Amino acid sequence: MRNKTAMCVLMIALVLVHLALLFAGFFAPYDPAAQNRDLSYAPPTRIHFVGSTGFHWGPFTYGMVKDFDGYREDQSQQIPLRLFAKGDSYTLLWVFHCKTHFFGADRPARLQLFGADAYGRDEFSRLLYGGQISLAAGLVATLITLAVATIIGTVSGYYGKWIDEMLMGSAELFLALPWFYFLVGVRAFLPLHVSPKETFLLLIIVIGVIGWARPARLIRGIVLSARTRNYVVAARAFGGSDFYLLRRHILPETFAVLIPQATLLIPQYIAAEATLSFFGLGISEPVPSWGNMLSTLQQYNVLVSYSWLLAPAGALVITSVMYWRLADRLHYWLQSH
Amino acid sequence: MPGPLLHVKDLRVRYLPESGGKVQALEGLNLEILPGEVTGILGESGSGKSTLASTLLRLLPASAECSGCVVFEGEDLLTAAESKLRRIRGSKIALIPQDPAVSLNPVTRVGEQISEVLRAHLRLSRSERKQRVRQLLVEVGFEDVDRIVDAYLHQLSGGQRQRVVIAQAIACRPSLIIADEPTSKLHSELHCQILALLANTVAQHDTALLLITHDPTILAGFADRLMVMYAGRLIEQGPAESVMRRPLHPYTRALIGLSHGHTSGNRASHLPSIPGEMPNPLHVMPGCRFEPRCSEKMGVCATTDPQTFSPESSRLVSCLKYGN
Amino acid sequence: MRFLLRRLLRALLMLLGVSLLCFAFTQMAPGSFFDEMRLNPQISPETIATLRAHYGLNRPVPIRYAHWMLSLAKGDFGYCIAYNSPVGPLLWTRAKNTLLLTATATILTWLIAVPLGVWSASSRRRLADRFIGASSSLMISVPEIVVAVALLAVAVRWRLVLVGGMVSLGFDDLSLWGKVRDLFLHMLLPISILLLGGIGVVERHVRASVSEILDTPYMNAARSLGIGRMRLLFRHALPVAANPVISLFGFFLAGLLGASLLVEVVTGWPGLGPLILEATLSRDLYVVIAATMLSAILMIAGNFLADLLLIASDPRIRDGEAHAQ
Amino acid sequence: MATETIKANHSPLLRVCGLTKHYWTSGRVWRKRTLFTAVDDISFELSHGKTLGLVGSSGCGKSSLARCVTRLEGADAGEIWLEGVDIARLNSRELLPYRSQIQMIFQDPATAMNPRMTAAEIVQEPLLIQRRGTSAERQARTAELMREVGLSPDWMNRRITEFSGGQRQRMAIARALSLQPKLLVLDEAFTGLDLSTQAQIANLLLDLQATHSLTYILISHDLSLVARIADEIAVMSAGKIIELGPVRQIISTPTHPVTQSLVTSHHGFRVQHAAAGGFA
Repeated sequence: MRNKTAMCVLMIALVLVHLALLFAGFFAPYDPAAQNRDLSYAPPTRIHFVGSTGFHWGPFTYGMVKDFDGYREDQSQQIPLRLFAKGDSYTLLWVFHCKTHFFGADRPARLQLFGADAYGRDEFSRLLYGGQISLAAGLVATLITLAVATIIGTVSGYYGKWIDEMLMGSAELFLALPWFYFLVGVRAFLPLHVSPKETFLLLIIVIGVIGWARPARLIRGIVLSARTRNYVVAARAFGGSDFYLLRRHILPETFAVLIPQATLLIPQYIAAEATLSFFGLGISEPVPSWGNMLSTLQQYNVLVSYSWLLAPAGALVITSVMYWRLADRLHYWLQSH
Repeated sequence: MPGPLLHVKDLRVRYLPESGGKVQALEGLNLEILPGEVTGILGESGSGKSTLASTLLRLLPASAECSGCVVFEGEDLLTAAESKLRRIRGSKIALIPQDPAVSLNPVTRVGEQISEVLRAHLRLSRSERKQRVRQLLVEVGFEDVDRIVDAYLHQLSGGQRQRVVIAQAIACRPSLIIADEPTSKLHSELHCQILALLANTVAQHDTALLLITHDPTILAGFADRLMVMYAGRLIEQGPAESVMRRPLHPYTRALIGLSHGHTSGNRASHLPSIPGEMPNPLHVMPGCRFEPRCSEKMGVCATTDPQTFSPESSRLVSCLKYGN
Repeated sequence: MRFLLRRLLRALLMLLGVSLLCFAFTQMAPGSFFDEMRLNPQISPETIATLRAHYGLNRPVPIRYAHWMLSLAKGDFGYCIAYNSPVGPLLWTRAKNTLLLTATATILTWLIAVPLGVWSASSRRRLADRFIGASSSLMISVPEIVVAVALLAVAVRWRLVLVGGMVSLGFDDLSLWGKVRDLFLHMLLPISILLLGGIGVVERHVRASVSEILDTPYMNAARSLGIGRMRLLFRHALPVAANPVISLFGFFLAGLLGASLLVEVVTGWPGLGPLILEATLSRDLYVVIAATMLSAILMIAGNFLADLLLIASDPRIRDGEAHAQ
Repeated sequence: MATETIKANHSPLLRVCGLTKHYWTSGRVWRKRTLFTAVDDISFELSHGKTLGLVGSSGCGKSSLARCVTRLEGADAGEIWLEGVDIARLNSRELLPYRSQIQMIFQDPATAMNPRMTAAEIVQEPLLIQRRGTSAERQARTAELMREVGLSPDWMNRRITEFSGGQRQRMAIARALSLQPKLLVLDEAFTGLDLSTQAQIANLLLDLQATHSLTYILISHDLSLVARIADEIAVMSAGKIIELGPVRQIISTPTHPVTQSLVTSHHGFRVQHAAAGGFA
């Protein structure tokens, strides 16, 4: 019973995170690319309930003023926070043009929940938009990997003989590659300065294709053992065609592997994309991704002074842990069934 | 007359599977094993006979609960401390498991595996142990001892594996050996050899043997006493000779009839069989467990749980036919 | 023996495959270099032709491959046209540093993770197991890059360990003990990051395979013979569990090399990682290829080592009864 | 034609001539591939409604023979005449109509059925593959078949994991019968079952043979049960049939030493003990 509740909570949290990222424009108060030089490295905005005039039911904030020794709040004017505030325009789901944001504050104050980066861009908004990129990279690369792996694994396991030898030989080769070096190496051959969108696609394809070997071997193993099961042999004796055997008996078996594999691969690929972007080999500015947002932290002074810039690391941890938990749960669930 | 070696009183075991529900594997078993005696336990799969074997040494999985007592040398094995139990296992009571192919460690040499048992229970020097291992291997009928000592599991045939397992069991000269279907995984040609070996060993060292099997032919002429299990209960016990010749319980009668039916070849008529199946242990019904399959059932059988009756001396049977 | 030969052959084949792959990349690489030259009006086509001949680029592909392999065997790892020098010497010092880091990390990881895994498996569903299980799944699920950045932040902020580079400035003047201490302090951060990434993975595998073996009939049989708990675990279960655990080694190594690339860059460890990264950013493709090739060689060597261990640990493999995995 | 004359003479359902099957032992890179003859020049005949028992210790090639006769594997040489057609020569397309005539029952019923499927899906799978009838007709036929093998049609929607070993074997028989075959090859169909279940299944087979005039090839290492059901017994050893004859003859006067040892081992332990002096 306890397991069931935990699973429900996990699923709900995952869905919420994905929804938040999908509707990033709505939940983010600002345009992720809008720079604000006055607010370079501004700390997170504080939200107040108690001001000079006492307690307020509605939360409010103050404007930010830059001093010679940092930022301080301009307490002369209380600026209330609003739900469904009008703000920068954005496109929701790549189609609808909107101006309403989930929350915001009137100018001159800016509601920067996680502070601002070197260019004064809102870290929270960038986190949401960057999450879109990072998660999409993980999901699409996983799909590519599993598609390639299923095809190769099934062909290899079902037809066997020299096809199997050849395919599994190259799988071993791919497993012997230190894949991250290989990824960087392959990236070196792609043009350095292409549009972020193309980089994104290329990157995802490369990440996705490199990872095929392990799941392909798993699937091959399953197909191989399923093929010799008596019920498959029996179905063949009834005159079932290869296609029938694969569809009815063999491929359903592989789902038990594909689904946990997917939940394992997604966080790994998200991390891979983040790492590449962190090195400046992935998606480049101004498009945010969790990896390139972290890359400013390579400078020790930034790392020490502006701890709010670690927010993308937190986001990475949260999504990653959730996916791994899901993988774990699925693993046990499939084992006990 | 000496007292019993092992005394089992009201032993109950049930499994709590993760999928829910309770599986009653053993229900109120009472039995005694006398020193040096061969006791046969006869039952079909699902009767709880393998559960009995592992319960006696408290080797049940964590999902099982048991109650009752198993008294051995004045100590209740079900409540004894783990360290105490460890000293009894292998040295006083040894188990011969069902399938020798999976009961030996695949990456350790056979000699070491036997010597490991000696090491666990006896204070012997390395060379003494070596000596003993070779002696044991000769005892279980190996001729090329040098090869066997250094062999690994995969280098041995099925019969050889079973001999090694027997050597492990008799290594510390236990006073009781429990053999759980010792021949069911072997070729039929080997059955006789292995049984003869077992018979010889227990006779030589005056060891008590608890032989668990589904095949009545194995027990005939071998066991001193016979117990028949059905659906987690002991339904009949008595001297083997008399039970085999004149079974009292309808189930025993049918079971012994089956084995005769197979051997006397006579085509075109039906084979004797017991209709139906063993009841599902998840859904326990009231009344006699055998009632749905019984050819001699009476009206009361469906509602009344039979107690144990003793219609004649040294015979016990759980059937309402013998109640008065 | 047969298994060993087969594995050796496999390693060689793999080396061949990787080298072919890398060579294919080198063939893609220099084109652009001469293309750029061609655009330069000051360089005559003859000069380019001579240069091409000098670097052997006008010879047929198989010969060029042989040539490249030869330079690989000599340890030159190809020729960097831009710098007009072999890549090898540059690579070797870096590779040594990477090796120092990864080998230490590997040994420590396995030394810590294997006993933890065995302990966890032997105390299944008890507190220790739950605790170890929870922490190792946390270790697995936190991405390496986050671990690296977080530990770096801690290290930089509180100045716990020496950060940046492999040795301090006056390293050469230190006594032997001082040198060791200095190196150790520099290694502490990258090693901790690698350990945090690796222990979880290995511990889980060890736990899984040991606990699978604890459920086998022969472990039950050994228990029924009254063999003590520690002997049961370490003498009976662990040797059998070694097979799947060693098979994990290759996978582990791939992850470790990837992680060490990241760690080296983040902590400024002068290994292959920063080199390949700089080379990628400055389009020095020969260095990239050579570094990839070298890391592949490291992996193949590591895998072969694991095969040797398998042979030592499992008599079934020695007799060709079972295949690894 | 020659076959016509044979058919006219005593019309065997199945005639196997010189059947041979080789296997290459796994020949990996460094291991020498060796040729292993599993089925070595085997010939026999089987007439309608009869039962042939095929007995031998494990590894003697009886399962290979079964797989060749059912064309799950192609034979290397020899002929398999099924009512005047040599099915050994047919390719998989031509074979399709003959597939339904020969059906096989496997050793372990647990592995012979897809655990993801329900009883009804399993029993009607052959009908579905051969595209026979509408789905309602198939459903009706399934119920009929289940009743015939002694299973309640109410259980049609249960999963296979809910059935006991004996019930699964009944279901396997129902599935094999769905295509109305003439020949049923039972490969160790009794192994792993309790004695009473074995007897039940054996009786079921005898009943079905009487009602559908089925022909059986009964493969087992257990002589005693085969002797009870079969008309003729073939004893196999090392890929060859070493003795073939009526049951009574094989049991009472075995000539080959392998047969003799099979026969004596089944008179059991008691016999040997009696000889050794006994223990009781």
